[in-house]
Amino acid sequence: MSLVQPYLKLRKDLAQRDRSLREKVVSLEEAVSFVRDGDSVGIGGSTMSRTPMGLIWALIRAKRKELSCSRCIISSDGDLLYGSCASDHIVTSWFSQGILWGVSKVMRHFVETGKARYDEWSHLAMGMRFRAGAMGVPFIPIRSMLGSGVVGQRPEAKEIDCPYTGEKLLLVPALNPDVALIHVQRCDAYGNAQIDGLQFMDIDLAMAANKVILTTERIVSNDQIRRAPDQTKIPFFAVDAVVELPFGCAPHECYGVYEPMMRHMEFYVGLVNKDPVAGMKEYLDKYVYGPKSWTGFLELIGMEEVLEASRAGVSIYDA
Amino acid sequence: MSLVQPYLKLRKDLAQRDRSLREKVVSLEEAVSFVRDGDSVGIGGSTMSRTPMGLIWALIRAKRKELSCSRCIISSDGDLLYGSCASDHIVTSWFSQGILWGVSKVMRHFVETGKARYDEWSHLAMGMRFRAGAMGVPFIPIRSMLGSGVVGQRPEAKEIDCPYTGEKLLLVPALNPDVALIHVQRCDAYGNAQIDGLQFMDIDLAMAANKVILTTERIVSNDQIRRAPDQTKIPFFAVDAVVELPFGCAPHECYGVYEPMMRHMEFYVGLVNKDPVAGMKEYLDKYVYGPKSWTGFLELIGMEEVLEASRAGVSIYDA
Amino acid sequence: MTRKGEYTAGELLAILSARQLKDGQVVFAGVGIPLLAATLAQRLQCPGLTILFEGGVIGAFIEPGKLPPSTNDQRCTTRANMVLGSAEVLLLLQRGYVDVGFMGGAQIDQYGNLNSSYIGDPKKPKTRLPGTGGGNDISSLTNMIVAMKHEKRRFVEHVDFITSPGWIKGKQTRSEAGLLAGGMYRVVTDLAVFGFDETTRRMTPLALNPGVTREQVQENTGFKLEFSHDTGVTEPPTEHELSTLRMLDPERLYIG
Amino acid sequence: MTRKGEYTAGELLAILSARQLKDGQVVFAGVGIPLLAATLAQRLQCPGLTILFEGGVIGAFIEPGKLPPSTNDQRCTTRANMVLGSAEVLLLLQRGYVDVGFMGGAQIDQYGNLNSSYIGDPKKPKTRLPGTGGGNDISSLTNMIVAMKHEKRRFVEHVDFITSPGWIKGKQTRSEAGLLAGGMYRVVTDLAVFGFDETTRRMTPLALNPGVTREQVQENTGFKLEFSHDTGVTEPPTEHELSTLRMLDPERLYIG
Repeated sequence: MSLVQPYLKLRKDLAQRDRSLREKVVSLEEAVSFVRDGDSVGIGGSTMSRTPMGLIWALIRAKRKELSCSRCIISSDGDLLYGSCASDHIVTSWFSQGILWGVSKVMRHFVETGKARYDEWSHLAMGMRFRAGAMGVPFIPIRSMLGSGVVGQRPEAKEIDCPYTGEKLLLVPALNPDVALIHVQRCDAYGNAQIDGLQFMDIDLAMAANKVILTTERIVSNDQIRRAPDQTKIPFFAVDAVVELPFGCAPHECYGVYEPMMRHMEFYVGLVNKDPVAGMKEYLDKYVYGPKSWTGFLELIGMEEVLEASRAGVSIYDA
Repeated sequence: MSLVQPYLKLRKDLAQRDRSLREKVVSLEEAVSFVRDGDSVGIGGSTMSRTPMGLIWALIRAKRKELSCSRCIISSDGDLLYGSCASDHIVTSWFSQGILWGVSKVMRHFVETGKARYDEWSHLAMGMRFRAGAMGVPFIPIRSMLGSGVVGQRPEAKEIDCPYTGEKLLLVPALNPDVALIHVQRCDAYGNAQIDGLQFMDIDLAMAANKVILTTERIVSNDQIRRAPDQTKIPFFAVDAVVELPFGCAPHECYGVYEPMMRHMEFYVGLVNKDPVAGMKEYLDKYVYGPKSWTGFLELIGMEEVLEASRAGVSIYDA
Repeated sequence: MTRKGEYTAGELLAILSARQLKDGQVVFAGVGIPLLAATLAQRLQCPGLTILFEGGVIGAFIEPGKLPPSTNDQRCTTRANMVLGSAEVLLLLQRGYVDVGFMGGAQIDQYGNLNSSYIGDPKKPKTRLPGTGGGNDISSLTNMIVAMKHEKRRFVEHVDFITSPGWIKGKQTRSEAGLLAGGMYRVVTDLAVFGFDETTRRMTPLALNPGVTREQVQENTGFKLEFSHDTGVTEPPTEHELSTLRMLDPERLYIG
Repeated sequence: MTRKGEYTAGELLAILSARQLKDGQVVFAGVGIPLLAATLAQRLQCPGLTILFEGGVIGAFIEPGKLPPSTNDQRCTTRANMVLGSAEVLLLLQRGYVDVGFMGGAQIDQYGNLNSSYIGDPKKPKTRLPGTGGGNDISSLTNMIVAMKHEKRRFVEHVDFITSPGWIKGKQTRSEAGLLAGGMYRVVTDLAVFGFDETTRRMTPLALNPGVTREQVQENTGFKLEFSHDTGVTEPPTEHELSTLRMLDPERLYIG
């Protein structure tokens, strides 16, 4: 596939999507059937925040392969995607488990041995790539990355002289993922989604992608959505599937609902930092392939930690 | 001045603005002292909605001249700007009083006699011009206007062949007004502004401009702003002056607060459509130069109409 | 079945254009007859029609008797699914989320180009009209339905100025200009319904309105029309269509 | 007055970098010491300091003991004036709203270029580091303060890879590359505070930390430093600075 999709292809793909006002609630397992091996997958949230972990977990269980994943900043979700061999290509601006735990040993293992690719762009460049995709244009000009090693590794970015000012600018190409995975605090059965707090690049990602799968802390009525239409952040016609999945970002956080489940994260990091291969296998076996359902995974994290994270999550509204 | 400002000029102008967290509440009269003769002035809202009429009214009273005004869609505010000779140049996508009253006779008089310029861009082009300005880039590519007479009149727009796809694209140049005039439902004394409902192009306009003057239905505490930071639409450091001005859009509407004051609008249109010169003079003398204050202007519109418009305004939340 | 004379030209226009819409579509509607017709379609055959307005509205459900005076007024947001920025709603067109653009027109030519900018020479116009608004973007980026009064001065061989491009000079000229998607699809008037020839891209009558003759249509058109042997006749407005329409616009703001 | 040994290297780093900030500034802060130091400055000499975070936060006021694990966590939004998209907050840098970018660094060179991407040959790296995040954008678009540990392997003549550009190869090379605004302004370490020569754009010691000698700084630096006769000495942390800092990070997450 060409780097930037020709406009007519983009339009044709979109025209074929059913954009009518229809209910699209499915199970987590059905939702991941919207993702095919080899797809380019855009992931919402950032670092440990509003990560669609439930969807990634389900993709790994469904044995998806060769996904090319993009996210503004990728964290332990990237580890799991590499470690499970669901993805061998990640496009992002920063890839580790989180600043607290040093450099991800899983990322290092896969990238340094050539088992997987990590394409690095600046954070703004990632944002503008999704934005160009959302806008239906092939590129957006930016003023960063110029003169750095980062741009040297990205022939996909094109330096130009501005036809207005003569200044050097960098064009970054549109990114239109095949599928976007996004977790929100609430949406209706049609997919009209509200996002509280930090939005990261999710809106551009949703509008850029050719399919959008939402997980949501809860499904609300369409009446509730229509009562405050200026709070809708993603319109229903951009959404293809909706899954009600409480704690769908665990062990990461969901703004205003729960903070990261740090003990589980510490445990995970300890495991994979000791041995990125065997530790990852142990984690996947027990926490991803092991449980019968997402609820089963939450049970493994444990009630106490889930409650603690919830208490911390809602406390943002007390400040 | 060059069409697109050189980046270093933009940066230098911005660096000189006082962006510290400071109170900036001023009177309506003081606020318009931020606008100089010959300035380029971006106007918030659209058509008859959230028009910063109070500021325009005060600019006219202060006898500002040769303003180059831009707005996505301009309505009777454009009439007043031309009619008072405050502006002789309007950049917009649509200029009339409103669809209900046919073509603006005032606009026709000024443009057809060559007394004033009306530069026409498509609505999307206006949006992307403000957006490029807000982003600090010299242009954004779009896919409309191509092949039309509109683009034929705008050598400022540049047609290019996309370096990625070979497709034809139109580059529209950044628009960074000297001053933006924006009316909001509420903001704090620092200028952190919330906008309910339709936002039009106001956020991009605010970020693009080199000064921002806000009028607001009411000033709220900074605590109230900080309680819901995801509802802030314009950050305080982009704002240079704040005026508390209830009914600051009259006789136009302010979302959720009041609908247009249609009897006053009908009266106005009747006056200027009969005679765009004498009618305008009569209107300006009585309604703009006449009253002692903005409250005096509201008194001329009349309590009954103001109350009626308010009742209709809040009713949007009952639907 | 109603007879001519039992409805106004505005009513006929609203009803015939409403019939062009299909359930489940996403329609970008201009103010006036398009807004009214889209709302009518939503109350009739298209309960799942999603109406977009230029002011930044997705999926509105306009209330009877509360027609907005522009597509930028708060009334447009009644029971909407989403309210967003004006640039954002136009970018939905550019990205391709919209099935149909639906506008009125002041002047149209044989290739479906619309003029709402100038009457006469644009350099020294007889009349400066309001301009494009979102019209240029809508017609550049999606499939168009136009509803307008049928008068000879409005249906001209070449518009004085292309504000909103149709098929430009016909054949491939639209895509050659860089407009790769969309194009003029239907023109609905008080006299007839028109499509565009797939090769020449000239306006072609598809069906005559009840009681209207070919001659009448040609007389009121400033360019040569080619009627084919299968040019049909539109069904007159039904009582149900008319009563629903009149309920929506009790003040007869747009239906005259 | 405190003496060396009464504070950790992390504490010294946080306090000395906090002193670089001025009241009323708009500061884009990275996670770790920068976030902590900006918060400290806000509690000390800069009550009107506006702190921006990459996650999309303007004017946050971090609570003691609740330091966020990244600048994309909800804790970053505590009592913020505004929360906005990640691209939007970076665009503030590009537009010019930000006075200072404030980051940590893994490896820096004589021209203030930062590497957080590769140790060794980027084509076959010994270590793949996490990458730029917002670092490249911040350092490309505004004036930079960097706070980092002073070690010879971190202070190198040429970085293995320019992740976040400083003055590139010195002199005019930064602006020649198209980076017209901003540039490396200060580097604060546990040994000294550095500026950059206005012509050569090489790193220059401005002041030594309490009890540190020129030789010590040079020994821990992988390139030749030129000390001028007016290289000063930094004031040691005050009790008030230290107690405020320790109150902010009671778990010693970042101050070690």
